[in-house]
Amino acid sequence: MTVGLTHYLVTSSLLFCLGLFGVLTRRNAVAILMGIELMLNAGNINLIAFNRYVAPGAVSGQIFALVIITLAACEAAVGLALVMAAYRSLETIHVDEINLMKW
Amino acid sequence: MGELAAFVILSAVILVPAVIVVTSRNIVRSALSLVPTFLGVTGLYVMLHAEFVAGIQVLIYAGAITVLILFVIMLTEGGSGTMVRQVTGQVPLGAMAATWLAFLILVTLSRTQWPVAAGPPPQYSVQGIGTAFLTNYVLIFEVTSLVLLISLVGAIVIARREE
Amino acid sequence: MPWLLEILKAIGLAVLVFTFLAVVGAMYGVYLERKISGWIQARIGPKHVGPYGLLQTIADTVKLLQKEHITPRRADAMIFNTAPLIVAVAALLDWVVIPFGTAFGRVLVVRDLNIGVLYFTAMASITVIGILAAGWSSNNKYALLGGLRSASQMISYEIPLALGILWVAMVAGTLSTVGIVEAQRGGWFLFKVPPLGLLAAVLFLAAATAEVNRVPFDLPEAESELVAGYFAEYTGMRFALFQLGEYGEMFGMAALGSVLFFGGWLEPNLPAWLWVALGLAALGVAAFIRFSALRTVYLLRPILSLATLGVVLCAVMALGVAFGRAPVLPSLLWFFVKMFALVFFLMWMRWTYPRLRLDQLLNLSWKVLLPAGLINLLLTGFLLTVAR
Amino acid sequence: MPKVVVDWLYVGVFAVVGIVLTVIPLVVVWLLAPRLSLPQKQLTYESGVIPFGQAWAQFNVRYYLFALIFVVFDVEVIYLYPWATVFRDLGAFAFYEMLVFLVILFVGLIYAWRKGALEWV
Repeated sequence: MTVGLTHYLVTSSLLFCLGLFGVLTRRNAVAILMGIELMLNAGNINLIAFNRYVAPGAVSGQIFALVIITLAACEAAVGLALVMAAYRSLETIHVDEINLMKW
Repeated sequence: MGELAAFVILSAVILVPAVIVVTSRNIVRSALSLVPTFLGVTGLYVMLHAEFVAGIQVLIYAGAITVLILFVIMLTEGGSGTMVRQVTGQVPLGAMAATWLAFLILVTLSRTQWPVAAGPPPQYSVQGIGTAFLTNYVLIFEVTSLVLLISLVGAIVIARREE
Repeated sequence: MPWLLEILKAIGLAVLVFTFLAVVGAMYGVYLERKISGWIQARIGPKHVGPYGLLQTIADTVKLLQKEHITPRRADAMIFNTAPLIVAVAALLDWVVIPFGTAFGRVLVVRDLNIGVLYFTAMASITVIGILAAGWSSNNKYALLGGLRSASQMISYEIPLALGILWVAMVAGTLSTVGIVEAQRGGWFLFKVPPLGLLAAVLFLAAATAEVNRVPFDLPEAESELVAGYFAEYTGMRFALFQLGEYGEMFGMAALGSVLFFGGWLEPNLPAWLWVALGLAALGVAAFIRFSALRTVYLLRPILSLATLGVVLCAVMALGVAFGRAPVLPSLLWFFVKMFALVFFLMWMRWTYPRLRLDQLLNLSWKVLLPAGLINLLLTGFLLTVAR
Repeated sequence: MPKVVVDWLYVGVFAVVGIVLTVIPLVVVWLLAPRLSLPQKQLTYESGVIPFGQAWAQFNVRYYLFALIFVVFDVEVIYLYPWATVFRDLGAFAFYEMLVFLVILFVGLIYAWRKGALEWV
């Protein structure tokens, strides 16, 4: 039995769901960002796997993966800057305690 | 046979630490568990012959993003973060949603016939990616630098406020 | 089963490279460091264990094997134990792409990866995680401060390092380390597109020194203020693993430097008269130091020994070239000569420059090296495409 | 097997063998070395003063700023690698593309510089 496209898709979907679980259940803002990184990684596996199996002649999937890695880095930078700002003004980074806008 | 074994090992290297990432009570352990996950994904990229992306994955994810996350943990919660509750009250809901989504995706996967191309495995090179970036995808290439600029400016503005 | 055979081969090579790192890199690296420090400070250095103290560091290793491991109270034991492994293994992985020379018509390199130099920087960047993990898990204020400092220093200098390497990749047109060495058959990259090659080499060397946390960029360890920084709490063999990682990384950087700018294993292709001239120059330097009042300046002792070695080397090369026997010396020897010259340079710097302050260090990286590296790349790009 | 896979198989094996070989001396130590746990021994080293409070003190936000700028420029560097290998074949056009790319990032660097994000005070 050889490894095919479906194998990669199964692994990536499991990774995606784990990331989703992390995003939905964590109360630490940094941990939520970690969950998002897992989900982005899962998406990248899909892109590269489709590139390899569906359109092996092109490099589009890899280009998109590189762009997503770039966006993930930007997202982490800005997101963590927000976490730092929240921590400095509210002294907490737990999302269930940040409720200034709630009433 | 060897390929399947490698795939199973790499999937385990990805998924087991990923479970620790989303469940560990210790936030630093969660963050450090990201590293094996990212390295396992690197392995999958290699199995898919995307060597350049694999190198970038190690450089950016393992070498830069994890470091950034660790920095923020150490600057905010540090040691105290290991003692407090790390999950909200949404655990059952989140578990249900994630399981349901996984189920949905797996069912879809089992029913879909992908248009898999035949032929020998491709050989990708850095040169190919460079050429693609500088010709067909030149707009993406230039816009990326704008995105980087904007996120740099934005992050500096946010992080430096009230100093 | 071709893959089983490859795995067996890989295991053999891994054991070989690890032994090389542990013996040449860590044990004799430390010996060399102590000996050279001794010379420069008008001491003799290790001399009691074995002839010329050659067995000193082996004795040290045996001693370290019997030392108790102490895990501090309330430290995170799991991370505390894993951190030295990360640093040591990252240093070992660097060596996969270093070409040692040629023998029997093939290049002596573990694997010639297509993305060689990118791979090297990627593996070097993993060290930062090990350092942060060590600093955090020790539950020690010095260790955490040292870890954070070290990490911010290493990440600051990763970019100039990459820019120096990229310059070489531009000129060579490839990322493979073997390809880069082969592209230097016409001359070292140090002298390509003068003076930009020199600038790239300076960028690389400065950044590499900072990456391996050596003086003048040794703030993370700073024995005198942070009591060795992130590994303050590590004892016995765990400490030795950090040392192994550090020296492995240092030798790796020196090896990469020789590959990138000094032609790797290639023999310099110079005419006989130039070898004679170089030999005479070295002889002149050696004689001047030996027979003038300068002989009492111990800082110059290493130069004296280097010049003497240079005279011998140049004499052999001049004779060989004159009798038309090029390549005269085995490629492996050239690689080691260049690598050890760079290692020696790093050790010499340690006793020549004072430690930088943190703000000076970061200014140097972000305000000098980074713009200089980017402008260097653009200028080279301009010269090689538009201006041609 | 394709070259890429074999290359990285070696990398993987190196990582595993490296871990095994670094664990071996630790096992030897575990067998040879004495183990005597005293509370004083487990104190962290703070120049002889008995440690107080938590090690996890508050650190300067500047550490984060440098990490942030690092991530952005590290990402920029990944686009330089493919460019560096092909710019000669593509000629002047590729050079101008990279010029635009780098000038935009230079603006970011100058912004960070002017805003004092590169100062360590």
